[in-house]
Amino acid sequence: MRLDLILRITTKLILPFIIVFALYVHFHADFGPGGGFQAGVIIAGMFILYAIIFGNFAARQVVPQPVAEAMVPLGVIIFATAGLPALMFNENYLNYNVLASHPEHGQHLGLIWIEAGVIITVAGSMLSIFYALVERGR
Amino acid sequence: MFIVATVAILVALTLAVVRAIAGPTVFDRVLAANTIGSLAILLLASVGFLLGRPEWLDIALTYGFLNLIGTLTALKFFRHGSLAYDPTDDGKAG
Amino acid sequence: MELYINMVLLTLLAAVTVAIIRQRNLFGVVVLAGAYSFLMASVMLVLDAVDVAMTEASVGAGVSTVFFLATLHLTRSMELKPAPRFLVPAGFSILLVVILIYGTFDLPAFGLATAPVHVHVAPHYISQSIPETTVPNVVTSVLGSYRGFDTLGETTVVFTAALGVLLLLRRRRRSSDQSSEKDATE
Amino acid sequence: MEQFLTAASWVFICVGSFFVVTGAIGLLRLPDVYSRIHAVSLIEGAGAGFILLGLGLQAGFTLIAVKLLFIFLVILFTVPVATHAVAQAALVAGIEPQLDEDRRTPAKSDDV
Repeated sequence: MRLDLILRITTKLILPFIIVFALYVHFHADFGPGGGFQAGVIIAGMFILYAIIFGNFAARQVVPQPVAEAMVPLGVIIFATAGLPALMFNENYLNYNVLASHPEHGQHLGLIWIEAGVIITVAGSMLSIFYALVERGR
Repeated sequence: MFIVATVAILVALTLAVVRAIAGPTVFDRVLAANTIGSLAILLLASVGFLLGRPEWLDIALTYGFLNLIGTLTALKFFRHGSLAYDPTDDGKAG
Repeated sequence: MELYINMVLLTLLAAVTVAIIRQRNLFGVVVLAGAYSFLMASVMLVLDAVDVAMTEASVGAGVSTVFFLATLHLTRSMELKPAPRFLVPAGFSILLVVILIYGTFDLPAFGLATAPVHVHVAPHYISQSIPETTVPNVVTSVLGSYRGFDTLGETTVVFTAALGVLLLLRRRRRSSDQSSEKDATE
Repeated sequence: MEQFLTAASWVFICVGSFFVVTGAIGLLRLPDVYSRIHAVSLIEGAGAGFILLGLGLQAGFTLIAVKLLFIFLVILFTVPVATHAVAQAALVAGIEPQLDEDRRTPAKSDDV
């Protein structure tokens, strides 16, 4: 059943741009609109688009369901570890100034770190909910 | 001049919303919703210039990408009856 | 100028909302909800809430359409007929609207600089964000730097919500579960 | 040079606005889905192209112009695909009426 050739080719063409744009939203959150949540939703949307066009089997090979479900707690753990270096340096928890030699660089690094955690949690939860809904619908 | 574009886009948005509400079939609605998304992108760009804040274009790009996802999902659903339809695993998973 | 744009957009929003309420076919409701969230995101944007607009656009237009449709596959696609008696609910709604509108009279005017929200910690965030954190986007610095605990809590909330939904949706049957995992890994 | 750019922006934006409004009228007035797709392509091809071109002339050679170019490319690639999918889905739904009949019939008669 290869009726949707145009959809497949265009989706293949546009998927890398979507993920690069999501990373742009993530790393550019200090300067422009957006942040971890939005980037996570865009990444999840990309995988959902892949699953819709190329089928669930192909999508589950790219991101298996256990991986998607493991991403949900993993992001929270990554976020929580962002505060640990500050505790070692006798600072307040989640104080990013100690992450780099210069406090301002530490702030930017800390924001990117915690938003990576947010991305992983959000993308993982959206994807695993999608997988669960589709699996239930069979 | 940005105001001309803004007014034109708002008028077009109104007409598209009327089509989305009135559309006799679901496909009319999907088409109108897709058009509303594209017009929202244009509205964003021109209002950003109008109010002197052209950095809103990031959001317009988000709209552009996600518009496609929503539309294609809806159409896949209407065509195959479910999102679980899988063209590659006929018979592999029930 | 923003006022007129917002008036047009809010009128369209109201029209779409009424159409969603009157629509019995739930597919139409899903598609109209996508259009609704595009309009809503535009309103948020004209109100300068850029991050909220991005969230609304990405969640409302992209992912929630997918989830709605996947849910519709599990349920029926036509809404049931409404209950024939509507006087009591209508009266209650009108009463609620009157109370809410009465409540808005006590709110400070939109964008008033001396509103209680704007005199507590917001001036510190706005004036000190660049010297203290060198992050130009105040929303990000408030979310991540000043209120990191809140954001950690929000991430945990996302985790908990996903956990709850997955516990409800996942079917734990030994045989089929093992076979599907085998399919996924091989 | 400045005035020339401004005049060119005016022309492009006015032409784009004309196409956008024309396409929207077509979307409202044309009789069925397949013909309405033509009107939509007018909005997204000519309308969006001219308006974004006019805005880009105002922006000059900056990051904003690059973003406008990307927006135009995204519209150019995604919208025809979406409308193609609309046409295909409508065709499939129309040719085989017994295919998911219970979903299609209420959709046709829901606004009576």
